[in-house]
Amino acid sequence: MGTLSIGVFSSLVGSMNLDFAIRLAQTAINKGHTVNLWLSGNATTLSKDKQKEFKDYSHLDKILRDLMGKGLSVVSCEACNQSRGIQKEDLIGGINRASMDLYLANSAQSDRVLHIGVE
Amino acid sequence: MGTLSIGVFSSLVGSMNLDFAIRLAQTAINKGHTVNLWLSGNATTLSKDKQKEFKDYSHLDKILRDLMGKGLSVVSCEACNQSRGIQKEDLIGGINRASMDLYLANSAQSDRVLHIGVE
Amino acid sequence: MRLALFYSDLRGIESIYNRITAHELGVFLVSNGIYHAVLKENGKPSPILDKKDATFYILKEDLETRGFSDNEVDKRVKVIAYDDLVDLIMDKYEKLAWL
Amino acid sequence: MRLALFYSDLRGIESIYNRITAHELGVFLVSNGIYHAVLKENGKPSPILDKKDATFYILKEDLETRGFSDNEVDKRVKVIAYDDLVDLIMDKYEKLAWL
Amino acid sequence: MGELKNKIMFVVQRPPYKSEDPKLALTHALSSGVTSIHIDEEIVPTVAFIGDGVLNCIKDQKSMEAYGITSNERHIKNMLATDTKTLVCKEDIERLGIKEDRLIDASDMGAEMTIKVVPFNEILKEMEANDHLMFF
Amino acid sequence: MGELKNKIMFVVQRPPYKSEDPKLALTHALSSGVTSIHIDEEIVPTVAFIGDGVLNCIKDQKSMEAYGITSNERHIKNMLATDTKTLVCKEDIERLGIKEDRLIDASDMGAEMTIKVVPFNEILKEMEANDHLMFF
Repeated sequence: MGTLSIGVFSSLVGSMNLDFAIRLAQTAINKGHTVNLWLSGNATTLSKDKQKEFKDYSHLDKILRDLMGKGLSVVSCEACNQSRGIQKEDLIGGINRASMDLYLANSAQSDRVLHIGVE
Repeated sequence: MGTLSIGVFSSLVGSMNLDFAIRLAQTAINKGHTVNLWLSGNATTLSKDKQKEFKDYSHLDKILRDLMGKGLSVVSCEACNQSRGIQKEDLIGGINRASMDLYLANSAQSDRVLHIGVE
Repeated sequence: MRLALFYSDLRGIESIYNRITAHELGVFLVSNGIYHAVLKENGKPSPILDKKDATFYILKEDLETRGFSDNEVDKRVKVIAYDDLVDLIMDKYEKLAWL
Repeated sequence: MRLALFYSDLRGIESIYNRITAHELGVFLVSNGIYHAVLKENGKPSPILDKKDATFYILKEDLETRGFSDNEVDKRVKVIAYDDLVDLIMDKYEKLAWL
Repeated sequence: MGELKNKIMFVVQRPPYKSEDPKLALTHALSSGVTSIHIDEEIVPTVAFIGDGVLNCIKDQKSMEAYGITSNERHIKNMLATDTKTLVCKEDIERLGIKEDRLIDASDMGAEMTIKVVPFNEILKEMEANDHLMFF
Repeated sequence: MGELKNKIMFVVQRPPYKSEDPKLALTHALSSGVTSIHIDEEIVPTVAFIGDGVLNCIKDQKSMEAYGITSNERHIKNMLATDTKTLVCKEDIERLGIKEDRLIDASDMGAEMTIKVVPFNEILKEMEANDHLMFF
């Protein structure tokens, strides 16, 4: 079993890249791999709590919480959050707020890194 | 003097389309025009309060408040906000939360409409 | 119609742009659209400037943000500020489209 | 190197893609990249499928989301699910790049 | 303020599922029907798909099955069911090799309106005939 | 878990100011210098600009004057000042007609490192030599 770090910059709603990342993380965790998820740029919109579920939009809140319960480590960029008005207390419980150096350190310790650096 | 409706879908940080829209609104208002701003999709990230100012990122909170003081009408899409976890009490004071039918009605009553429908 | 087209990107919107015509057509190079007025890709100016009967404008702020200055702009394109932009869209062009 | 390239869009990334080579190269058509396996623009299959010595995969979920099914996929491309994708990137390819 | 400019054209120029734009174009167009709570006259929407935006019109989109998200197809069907004039550019579907029988229809919802395949020139004429344009 | 994979390459493929990606590439690369609070060994970053991403390297970016936002130029200068290996693709700057004297340099900050213009082939070799790739 290996370690996979996934970094994403894409918004919660839009490109569906976060849907992809979460599904990938889920599948990898179910196979016994270790997965780290780094949310930066507009992807920090995923870390905001109280997302209301609409069938029209990506709604990843529940599955994210479920995966964190199974060991998914989620880190959300501190400055990216702050610039968007998302405070520490606004985060989904269990998400760690930190800087990109933690993502790089995790990446260096991972077998695979998939960085999705687009909107 | 005329009425201009501007609709934007672009995120607060990223394409700088919101910087463009706000600067356009500011210039139009200073010339005596009436301006309506509609924030939908990822542009609803602009309506969140408590944005921290970093020189690295677009920070439009102050100028938006200033323009609202000068008559800029700002409406932010209700469902777009909710799906992103942004509650009514999280909005910058003075921003109205409503649905797209209000934008369309405003547009029908405007001399000009600039719809910026990209990320 | 009197149409203002906002050309906002470097790639991907030419095909639609090329097919749009109007009695009076203003093309506003904004955001990454500004590159069309200053780059000579493969030695040639951007084909988007060949559009017939169009008037070309470029937004000074967006030009300078990306490291270019007035004297690098293709002669067919007029450098304008937000002030001019507001006058043009409120007075001259009746419909606006952001590509 | 053993490289997995994620081809995620319909336009704008060909020029970089065309220049990347690797000892062992997997091309994963995901998101709007899936159109390259199912559309025949101007009557021809996408030139991105002509890349030498590459193995092509397409993500079933992304294909079906956009209204296409397995039988419309170019014969050079293998339809995979998330399950296969995880095995391929964890076992076969050592470096991953998202275009 | 002049007279009401109530003809609004929604032009979808981008493919689905890469951005929210096409879906928002459809929800915006659909909401034309409820603007009467704000203004007296009704807004008349026209929707046109051009460029790679025509890819929104391909049927059998299974985003709900694959990702649990309503498809753009569902929104287009709703739009057709409300008798919204819906155009798709002939040159673009031909260029991309999309046959007309691959286009969405809403006959299963009892809609009489269908997506109309027209040359770009007719879409241009429609742009002339509308008061405001919104490009998505 | 195997040995530390500490050579990370940051590849910038998109132009500036249309998305946050290129700026985030630079801030991510810069933060390599402070990862020692998490792991023992240092991370060695390499940055490469390819495709339209080379447009990030044009100097005199006045985003601060025009919009009050730090320019990507400022970030590139910071990066050069920390001696980060920085490559720009020769074929791409030639294709876009960008002369080498239009590229950013950080000599005013006392940097000895400059942006190195190299053929795509050398960037490929660099990709081979790095442990992980991050495309922006």
